[in-house]
Amino acid sequence: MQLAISIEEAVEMIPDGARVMLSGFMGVGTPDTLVRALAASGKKDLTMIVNDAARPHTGVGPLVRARCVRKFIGSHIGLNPDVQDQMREGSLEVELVPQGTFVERVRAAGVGLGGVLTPTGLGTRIAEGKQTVEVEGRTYLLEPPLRADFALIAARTCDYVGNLSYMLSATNFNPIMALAGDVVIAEPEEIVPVGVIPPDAVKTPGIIVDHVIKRAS
Amino acid sequence: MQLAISIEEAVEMIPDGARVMLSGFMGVGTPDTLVRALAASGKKDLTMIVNDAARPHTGVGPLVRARCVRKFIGSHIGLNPDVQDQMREGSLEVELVPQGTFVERVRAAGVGLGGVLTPTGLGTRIAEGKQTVEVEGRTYLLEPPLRADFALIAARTCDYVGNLSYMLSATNFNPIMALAGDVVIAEPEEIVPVGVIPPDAVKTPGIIVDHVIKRAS
Amino acid sequence: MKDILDFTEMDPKEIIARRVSLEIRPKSLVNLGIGIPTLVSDHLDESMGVFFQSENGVVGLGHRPPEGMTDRHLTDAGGTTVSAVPGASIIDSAFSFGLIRGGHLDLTVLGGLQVDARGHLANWMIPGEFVPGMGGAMDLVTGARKVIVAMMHTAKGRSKIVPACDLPVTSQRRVDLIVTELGVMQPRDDGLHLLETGPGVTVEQVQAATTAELIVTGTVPEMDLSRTI
Amino acid sequence: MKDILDFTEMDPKEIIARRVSLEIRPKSLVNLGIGIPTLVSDHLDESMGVFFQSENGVVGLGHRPPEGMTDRHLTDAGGTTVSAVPGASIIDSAFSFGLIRGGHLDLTVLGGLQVDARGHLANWMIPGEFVPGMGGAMDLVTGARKVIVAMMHTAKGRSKIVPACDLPVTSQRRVDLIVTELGVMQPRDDGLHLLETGPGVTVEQVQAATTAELIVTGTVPEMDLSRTI
Repeated sequence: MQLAISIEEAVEMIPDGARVMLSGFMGVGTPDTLVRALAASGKKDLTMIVNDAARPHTGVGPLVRARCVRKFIGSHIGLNPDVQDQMREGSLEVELVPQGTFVERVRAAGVGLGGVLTPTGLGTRIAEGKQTVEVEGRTYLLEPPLRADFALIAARTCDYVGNLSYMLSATNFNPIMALAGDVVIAEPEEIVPVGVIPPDAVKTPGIIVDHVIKRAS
Repeated sequence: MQLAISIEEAVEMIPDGARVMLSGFMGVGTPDTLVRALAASGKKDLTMIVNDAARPHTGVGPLVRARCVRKFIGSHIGLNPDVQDQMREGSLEVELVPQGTFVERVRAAGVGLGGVLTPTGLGTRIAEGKQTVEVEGRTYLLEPPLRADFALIAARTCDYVGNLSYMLSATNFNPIMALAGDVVIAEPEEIVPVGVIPPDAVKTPGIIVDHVIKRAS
Repeated sequence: MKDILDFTEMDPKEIIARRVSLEIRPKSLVNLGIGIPTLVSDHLDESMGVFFQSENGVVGLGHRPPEGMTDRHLTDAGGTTVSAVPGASIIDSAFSFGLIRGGHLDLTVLGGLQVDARGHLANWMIPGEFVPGMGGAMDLVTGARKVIVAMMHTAKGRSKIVPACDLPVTSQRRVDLIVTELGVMQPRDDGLHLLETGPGVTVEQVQAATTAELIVTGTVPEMDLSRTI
Repeated sequence: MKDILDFTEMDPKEIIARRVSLEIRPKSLVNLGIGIPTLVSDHLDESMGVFFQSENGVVGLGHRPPEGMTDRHLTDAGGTTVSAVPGASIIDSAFSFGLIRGGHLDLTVLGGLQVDARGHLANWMIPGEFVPGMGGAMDLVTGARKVIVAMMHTAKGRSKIVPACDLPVTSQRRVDLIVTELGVMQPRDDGLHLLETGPGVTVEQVQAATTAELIVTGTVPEMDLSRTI
């Protein structure tokens, strides 16, 4: 299929019940157009793998408000009352993961590692029921890889072969999530000819990007 | 201590018997001046953690030829006859690690993870005697972190606060090893004022670089 | 740096922030949590060469940009638009938590819901009431070289420094220092030591406001907030 | 692409490289080992949009730079100075092996010391003789979506395709295809199938040069090296 697709084609591609990874930190570095289009389309039962619940109108917020999300996997939900409400009423399942563990679990899935051995969370409630592994006399929590059917990411710049670069703190989870979705769809702010992003400035090689949201013509 | 130090000060800092991580791939991206100065100083019993043995006059080669190295930990030694000779005569111990496992072990040490769970090496000679861990029905080899007393790295550009950028395939292990040495010493090709390397182009934040080899005045 | 004469008149949050700022070493890498911890950077001189990191990947956070110059691509971990200092760098989230968990972060200053006499911090959920989530806090408390809890001593009249946390803890790691407007406390093997009192506050007043038992050795000095760093 | 008429006169290594090149899909990510595998890219048209990756972090390796333009900062995994194609990108070693182990690499073509009837490859050491080390080979064989072994059928008159490797294997993963100048073989559950013979070579000649037992089903076609990709 084409590298450049329309927002409608992207929305079409994602079925109800899909596991969807979404980049961004408090909505910064999130593919907002894709999120809004998905929310408007009335998708159901999505599992959203995203660092934080942002606020009702940023980040994953619009998808939560439109009740598209059945399960949320991330590290922070404190600033989105919709999530607190839907969690209390039982319509939204929330799995909280420490942020450093979250990003390493995504990375492990993306780079073919079997899991994450981290000291974070040991001796806390989130360690309950989880396997621990001892290495050289120290104990670590074993956390499994976190993979998704789709990774929806946001880039500052994209070139004609899909190479991506990011800008400032909008970088965050984007380069990592780009590795961990079976289908990777990027929403860039601008699309430029090959060579405009120098090889050393490419943060995500285009070869791992499946689709890029095309410009409105 | 000062960020900018002389090559003599750097050599002085590294004792006999130290565990030293050295960047580069077949000698590309290796801090060559540091290596030559260390070799000339007659250090003894170093453990060198370096991807490959390069050739006799590149990469870690000069240190091997000067018989400074007691143990080599890396993935490839096929193009350095000195290593083959010293290994046969028993004066050089060699621990071979698959390259992907090698870099993840270095990274694990640098980012505070307890080890690496990898499918690589399972069912081969290098898995002998090693622990395996099962995650979600799949078996992985558990490989411990790889840390060093010193990480000697090479950068293309360094600014006044130690921010580093690299160039093309001379990047390789540099950004990872910069995280995994108790003392990190960088040999840059050029030193520029703060701001010349834009924030998005910095590959190693200066805050984790202990020393930079100063220019000859 | 702010120039203040009568510290007993100072805003309690500013007392905390100023006292914490004295713990920061030149050229160190520091992560400040949201709330009171964020105020700490106001008390530091830029010549110290301290770099502030935020979980979202900025090394070298700066204050607010000039009027009209904010850009949503650059925020701190609270989502507030910020600037970057000269020499700042950007790292992705995996690298950012690599710094935190890997021992590269010299200091983190975090708020808390409770801290107990063993030095355990609770700051990520109130079961049955409100679950904000841990965000980066579990990694920060577990991985930073030094952890300071900076918070008001009480909430709704109740001590936040308790014998043992009844809220879920953030880490099994003992925090290094607790700074409130009433005092500076340090959890050690034998219990919670009161090292300093707040401006105009007596040892008895601190103990009266604290349900955890405080260990007092000799004369407890008052915080020296006039000290410059 | 080279234009050749009589393939029986072709250099054996070029036969192998050309046959392997027919396995490469447009727009795929491919890693070529040193030696014969490196020759494969000569047989591909740039319009296919294939990206060649090398372990040292280049995605988009190109051929030799113009005379006088080589730079030691840009080499392939063999340490040879190369160029980069338009659209190339640079990644660090952790990212590079992340691509390899994480299933992002569509194909790797590797040389071998031995391959056996189960499809196990041995290519990293000859105990007691020579220990080059595995470099990236163990990760490549374990992680690539498709693994092709490209090598001469025999070495010093002895079959390199054996019933069971006596050299230490590189991975427990079964390789997908074996291409030599004498034929194309595929290890399957029931054994090693001979799928094609080399130019001017008979099935009997292949079996005679092979210590592993070859399974032959029906008529075995000759490699179609005139095919363009």
